[in-house]
Amino acid sequence: MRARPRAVLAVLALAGLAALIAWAAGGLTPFGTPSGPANGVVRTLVHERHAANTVNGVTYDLRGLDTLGEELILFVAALGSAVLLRHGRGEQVDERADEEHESASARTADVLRAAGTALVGPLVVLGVYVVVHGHLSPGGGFQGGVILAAGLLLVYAAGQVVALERVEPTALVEVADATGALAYVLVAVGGLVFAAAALENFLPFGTTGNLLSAGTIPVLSVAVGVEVTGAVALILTELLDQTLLRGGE
Amino acid sequence: MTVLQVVALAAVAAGGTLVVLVRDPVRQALVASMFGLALAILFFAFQAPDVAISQIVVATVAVPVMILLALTKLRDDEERER
Amino acid sequence: MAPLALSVLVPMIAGTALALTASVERRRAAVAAAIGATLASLALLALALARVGDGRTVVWWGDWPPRGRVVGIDFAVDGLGGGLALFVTVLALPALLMAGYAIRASAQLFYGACLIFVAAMVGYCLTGDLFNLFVFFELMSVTAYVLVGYEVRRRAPLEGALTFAVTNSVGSILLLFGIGLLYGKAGALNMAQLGRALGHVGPSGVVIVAFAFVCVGLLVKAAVVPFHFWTADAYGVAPTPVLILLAGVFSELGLYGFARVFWTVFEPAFAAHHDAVRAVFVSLGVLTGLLGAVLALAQHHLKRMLAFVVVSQIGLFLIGIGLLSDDGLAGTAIFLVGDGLAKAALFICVGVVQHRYDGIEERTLHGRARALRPLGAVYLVAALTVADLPPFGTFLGKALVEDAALGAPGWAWLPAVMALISALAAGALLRAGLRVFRGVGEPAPRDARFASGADDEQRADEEEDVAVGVPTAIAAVLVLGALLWGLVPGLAQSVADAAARFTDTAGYAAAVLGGSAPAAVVPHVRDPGSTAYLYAAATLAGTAVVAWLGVAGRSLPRAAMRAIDAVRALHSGRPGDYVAWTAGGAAVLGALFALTLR
Amino acid sequence: MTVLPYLVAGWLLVVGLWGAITSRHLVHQVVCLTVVQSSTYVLLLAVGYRSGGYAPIVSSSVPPSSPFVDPIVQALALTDVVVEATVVAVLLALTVQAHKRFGTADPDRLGELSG
Repeated sequence: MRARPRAVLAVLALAGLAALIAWAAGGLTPFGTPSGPANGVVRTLVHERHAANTVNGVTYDLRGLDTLGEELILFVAALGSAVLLRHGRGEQVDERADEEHESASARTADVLRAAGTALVGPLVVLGVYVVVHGHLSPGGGFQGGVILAAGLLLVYAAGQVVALERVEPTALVEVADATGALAYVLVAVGGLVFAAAALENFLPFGTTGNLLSAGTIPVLSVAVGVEVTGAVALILTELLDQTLLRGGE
Repeated sequence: MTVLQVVALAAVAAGGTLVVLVRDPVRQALVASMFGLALAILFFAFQAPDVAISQIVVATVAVPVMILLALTKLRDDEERER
Repeated sequence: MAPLALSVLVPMIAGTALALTASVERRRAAVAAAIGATLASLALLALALARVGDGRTVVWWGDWPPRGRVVGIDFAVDGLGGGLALFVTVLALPALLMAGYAIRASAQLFYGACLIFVAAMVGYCLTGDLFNLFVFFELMSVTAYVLVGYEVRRRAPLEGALTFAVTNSVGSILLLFGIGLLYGKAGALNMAQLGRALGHVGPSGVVIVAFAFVCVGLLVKAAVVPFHFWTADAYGVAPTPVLILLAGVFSELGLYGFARVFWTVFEPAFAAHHDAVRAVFVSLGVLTGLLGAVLALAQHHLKRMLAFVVVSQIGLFLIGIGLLSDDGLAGTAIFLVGDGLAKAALFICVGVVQHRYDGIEERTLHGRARALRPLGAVYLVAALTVADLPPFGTFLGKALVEDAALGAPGWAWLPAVMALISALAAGALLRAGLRVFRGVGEPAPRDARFASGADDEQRADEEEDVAVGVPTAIAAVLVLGALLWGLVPGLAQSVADAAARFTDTAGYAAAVLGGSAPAAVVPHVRDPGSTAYLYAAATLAGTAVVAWLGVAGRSLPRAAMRAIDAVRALHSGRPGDYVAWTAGGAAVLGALFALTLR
Repeated sequence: MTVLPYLVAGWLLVVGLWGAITSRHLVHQVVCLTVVQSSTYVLLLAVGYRSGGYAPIVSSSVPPSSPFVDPIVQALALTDVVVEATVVAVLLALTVQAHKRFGTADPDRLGELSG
């Protein structure tokens, strides 16, 4: 379609959608009066799972199957983008590659050095803390994992490419990505082995508020943390290779 | 409904509109991370700290970096073609 | 619990493990592991289905059974859901076998992704929770984006994957928005619980809009007009093994989701409006079928032609489901399996020809595949299977749908239209097959649209040494399966029983939430009668005529051609256009519901 | 006033779609899709909010008996945020490759497959 007829179609369509949503909004329960079982769920999780942060109680226990699927989405997306980006490496390594390499790395470093290499240490500490305390305070595997990945990326980006190249960063994060995902699935199977149902919380629940409480919830949170760290770091490093290493060699 | 919620909602609505209207991808990436921040504040106002934190790490760290890296890559390719 | 849960978890374990060990690529081991995991999942599903028998199996993940209100996520399995999951694992086997021939780079990751894809589709068929359905829906979508774009060395796959991903993301966002509306209204995500709640709410604005958005999300996946635009782009370029799953069952899963969600969640709210719902979806089915068939006829790019055949068949399935009757649903289920096997075989045949002769256009391939006699034979039989050839499974299924249509007041004309759709679509297949494998008649006209995509004539006589034997055998087995599927004794009646349970909303809710419900009335289905054979004969005759006119180089009158070209021009390969059409379709569907469902 | 959050969610959906439809740059289009996606977070969290409710995290100062906002929608929104990030990643990877091959990031100039 040309731009104009497309715009016309879009205006009509979106006006219709807006009207529909407005109509629906009128029929929803007024803001501030949820129809979900909010308190029931909170009590269930606190009393039966000793999970202080009931959001992660829902994420890693009540609706752990959703999180399993979500984690695999991230897993596939990370490996997929890695494969997509790797294809066609070494396509356009021309004689100007080196000089371009420098300009490119300099440019990319500008983008990222801004964040400051100094942040790496604090970031890693913060990330680990957020991952392991997910069942007690806001945070958890996903949030902490992204923080850790950001830390890794800073190391990788802030000039030390060479240092990390030696330890094959992409291979490492790929392994982390897969390990986390596999660990989650295995814990799900553990429920079948050690208890009645897949994904059943089969570890002792401890006392609410302790670091070692809520059974498998923190375990799954850590698995997700590892997986997310690997996945996000994998995506970012592959994109970085595209720019720093010109997708060459 | 609290004042903070109303303000945050307004900021989110405006931010989303701005993200769409800014056509230059690089600028848009920055506006988008501002929009992500506004969303995070709204989520705090909705008593959803977990979502707010993940929104912060995703919308102000992960996604913008991905986008800027992708844009750098596109620009390099175009430079090579010239 | 165990078999159902493991049928999803085993492929996940194998898939992640394959990725974990991807750096030490062992192709043979990877194939073995992938096929082993799929077989295990298949066996587990068969076991679970045997236990389901003529009832339902409900299992709760994390051992969170309902306590007054649902807190956990359940798998609620009945004959149709479990059967479709089983069919997914069956089709995965030829896909994995073909991957050995089609995939060059990082094969081990490809097998891993395929296993996750299978797990996602199985879970999607089994789950009883609406948000969990969305999660598996999204998992299979994202995996499909990756698999479609996997062979990124060629330009086209990228573009196909892009339009595919953009359009489908919009669809799944609408689906999720609809789920959010439902949760806001009813405070539940479990389908059975939602159904009971909406029964009290009735057809209010929220429910109607939510229904529209949820349908759009699922119909985008199913490639129903006007949400179908991405199909030709994605299916036209995806690697053959992926196409076996995409064309065989992926699109159909969108329709399954629609049927499942309607019969569990929305039916209680719209119990008084079956006629309106039937009118909307049967009309959509007719539109989809006709448009897909005509566009298939207009195509000379073999894979895109097959893609439009897929769209036309989706239209036929939607007719069967949209009739909202047990026998219509049962017929569709049987039809879908036979047809899926045939389409998988067709994509294998085309894939072999494409790789061996390095061309995909009817014109440049004219008569060049004469040497591949067995493959040509398989292709032609498969094409006739699509054209309702007795006693293949497609014939049995369609016969049931025809009975359902003749039984529904006001829809007695449907079988004729269905015959027309099948004749046009299968005619296109037969025409292309006769030209490519037999060199019959005129070469196809040059297609200006494919200036850049066209095969270059210089290499026209060069043959790549591509394995033919095994793919031919696989395709032959698939077609044989479609034949045997139609000969299973008592198939029609047992599937009809399953369909009766599938549409038994109260019984489903009782099985999941407890409580009691009146036993479902199981329809007694007859074996295909004389009318069915009549329609089949008409379809086959029509197919032959269409194919003959095609190879004879006859084309429609100018006006018609211009109209068709205009429609083809809408398939512009531009994601922006496709999103616009999706939004427009959503608005129209919502408006239709708002007018008819109150 | 009591429907404002729902309307904001609807607005994000509509305006994001407008951007995705009219976009002339693939990366821009991807970012517009994230705006569309964000509408679902706002809707989910809004329908789960209870006036004066606490965040669903119990502590010595917030006993389990106090009123809470719905933790379920927050878990759904978490999942949703991850999904967005991953879809963005895949789309960007495809965009980079498409640009490599087509030499353009304009979605309207990828017209190789048509008809």
